[in-house]
Amino acid sequence: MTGTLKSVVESLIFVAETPLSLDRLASILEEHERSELRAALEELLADYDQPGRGIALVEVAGGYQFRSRPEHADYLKRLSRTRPPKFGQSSLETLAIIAYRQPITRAEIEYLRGVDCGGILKTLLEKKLIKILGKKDVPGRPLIYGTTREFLELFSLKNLASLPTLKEIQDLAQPPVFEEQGELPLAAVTGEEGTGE
Amino acid sequence: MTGTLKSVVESLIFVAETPLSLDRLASILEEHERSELRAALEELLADYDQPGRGIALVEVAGGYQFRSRPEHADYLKRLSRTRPPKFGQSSLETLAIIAYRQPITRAEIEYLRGVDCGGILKTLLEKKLIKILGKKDVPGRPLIYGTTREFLELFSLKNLASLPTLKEIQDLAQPPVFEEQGELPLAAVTGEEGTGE
Amino acid sequence: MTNPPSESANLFNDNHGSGYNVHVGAFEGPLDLLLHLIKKNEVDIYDIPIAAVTRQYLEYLELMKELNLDVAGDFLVMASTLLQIKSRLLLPVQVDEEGGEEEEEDPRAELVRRLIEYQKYKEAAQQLEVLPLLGRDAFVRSSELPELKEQQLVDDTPDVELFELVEAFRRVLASLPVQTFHEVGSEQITIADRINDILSLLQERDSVAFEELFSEGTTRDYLIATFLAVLEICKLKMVKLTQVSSFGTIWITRAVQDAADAHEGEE
Repeated sequence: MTGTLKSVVESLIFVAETPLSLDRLASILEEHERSELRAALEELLADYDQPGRGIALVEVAGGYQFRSRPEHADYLKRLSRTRPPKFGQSSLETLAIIAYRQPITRAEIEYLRGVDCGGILKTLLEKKLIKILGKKDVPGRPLIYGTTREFLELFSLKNLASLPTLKEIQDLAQPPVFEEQGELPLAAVTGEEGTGE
Repeated sequence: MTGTLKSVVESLIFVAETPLSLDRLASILEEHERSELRAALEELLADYDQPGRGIALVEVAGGYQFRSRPEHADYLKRLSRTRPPKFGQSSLETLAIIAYRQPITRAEIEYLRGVDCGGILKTLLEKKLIKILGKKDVPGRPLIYGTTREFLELFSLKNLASLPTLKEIQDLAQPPVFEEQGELPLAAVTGEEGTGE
Repeated sequence: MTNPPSESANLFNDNHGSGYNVHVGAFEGPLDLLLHLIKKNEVDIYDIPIAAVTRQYLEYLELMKELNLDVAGDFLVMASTLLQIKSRLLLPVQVDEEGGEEEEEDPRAELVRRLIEYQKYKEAAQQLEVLPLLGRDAFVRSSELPELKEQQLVDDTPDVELFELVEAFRRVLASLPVQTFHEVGSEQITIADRINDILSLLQERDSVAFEELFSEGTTRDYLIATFLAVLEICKLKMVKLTQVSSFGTIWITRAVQDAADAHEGEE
């Protein structure tokens, strides 16, 4: 019986978002006496106090919480050493514009996004997801950008032609129309902006 | 020495936000042989397999992760603020078809289910349970879909090979082909039309 | 409650008595309904009595209408498939002019294959549901660990999917004011430009969807120039237009495929 209670307490502490206090524990496990809960906690504390454990049960901020052992901090830092590209919305939007409209100049990207993109372009260049394709043959000869092989790898794409089109995604939202579809495909194009929420 | 390595591995798995694969472990702990790491993992798995533990070490989505024991779900629900994931029959059918038949196109899914699946596909994409794998090399180059790591995590699956074996309808003459697949101890569900929700 | 016609009340009678209509709408689709009818009639799936099953199927659709449920198009498609199979079974085997050598397949065969396949995945879906579901049966650590707060933890794979990329692009386009968006392509576009564009697209790929040619621009000039360009190169027999199914996508392919490309196009 105690074995089971201990195990329930263990999983509750493990899953809880914040340190779990005895009070909270008692309110979750109403069917048990506080003394039982305290005993289960004591046992757990002893279990996790064994040498060679990688997880510690600590009393913190009025409750109990599992933490990694401080002496392993160096190893844990290595977890974040090789961080893959993590995308914020603005990076993703910029990348999407370049992917779908390449070759494209910075001015064109900024026109579409309505904001300055210099910083994001630099980051994307550093991450090798985009590259400079050359200069555009217009006054000012602005740089033009396109996506890289690494971009394709990131999205597991064979080539640029495998990029899904906007239409293909939008078609998912609408059930196929049986009756009147056949006329001019122009309707599909103008309908594009309409569906935006 | 092994004691320490085991404890480092334990805290790494504990801290990582997604299942930690052996590959990733090996790249973090370069100074150790893979065989050592594997041994440490084996020991840990045995430790956590003891009766009366509230935390389980499970192999899921190609890595290792600590999870609460399913038998404690009722208690843990009292903690959790988020609503548990819930699936309608149509989402589950679509997911099952994609899981077993990937890579698969929308048309193929719809042929198998006999109904339009666009809306469901979009929802599953948004939930990151499926992803676009690219386009199929047939006329029209339709998008092809597959399941994600999140799908494996959600359904507590080690990998795609550990999906429950597909059962043939009735007792067909030929014996089941995938005899050695029996990793998951899941009793086959003999549901009638059991959509009872 | 509407009383279903007595005949159908018999047909749909099961353990639940005539309270069957509680289940109305519980079918996932026409295949699901058909499987139900086959089970209910306890007939061999390999020898479906099509006439009886078709009648019951249609009666069910009637019931759905009576209950003011939308009968989805998919159900109607299946109804016509059933009727077609039924009529083919009634017809004497025709002597085919083109291919007399092949044995006529049982008209029901494809339907049976689909039903068996569907049943397999329906059961697989039920098995998926009883797996320990994360967030329902099993939970992971959700606490923030103070010692690692400032560090972003790493995933095995980057946290971005192709779908998100497309969605991001859609967001950008959706946020554009329509008026200004039109100005983007306001430069003069000629039919010759578009002919060149299309032909160079066809250098890269074997086929291009008709719609795709219109996806780039939104100005009237652009659309018209593109359309006329397609007509022009068709007339010059430089490209071929094909459509696999009615109302399906129209495909534009080069009229003459390069020998070098031929192996790529093989199926």
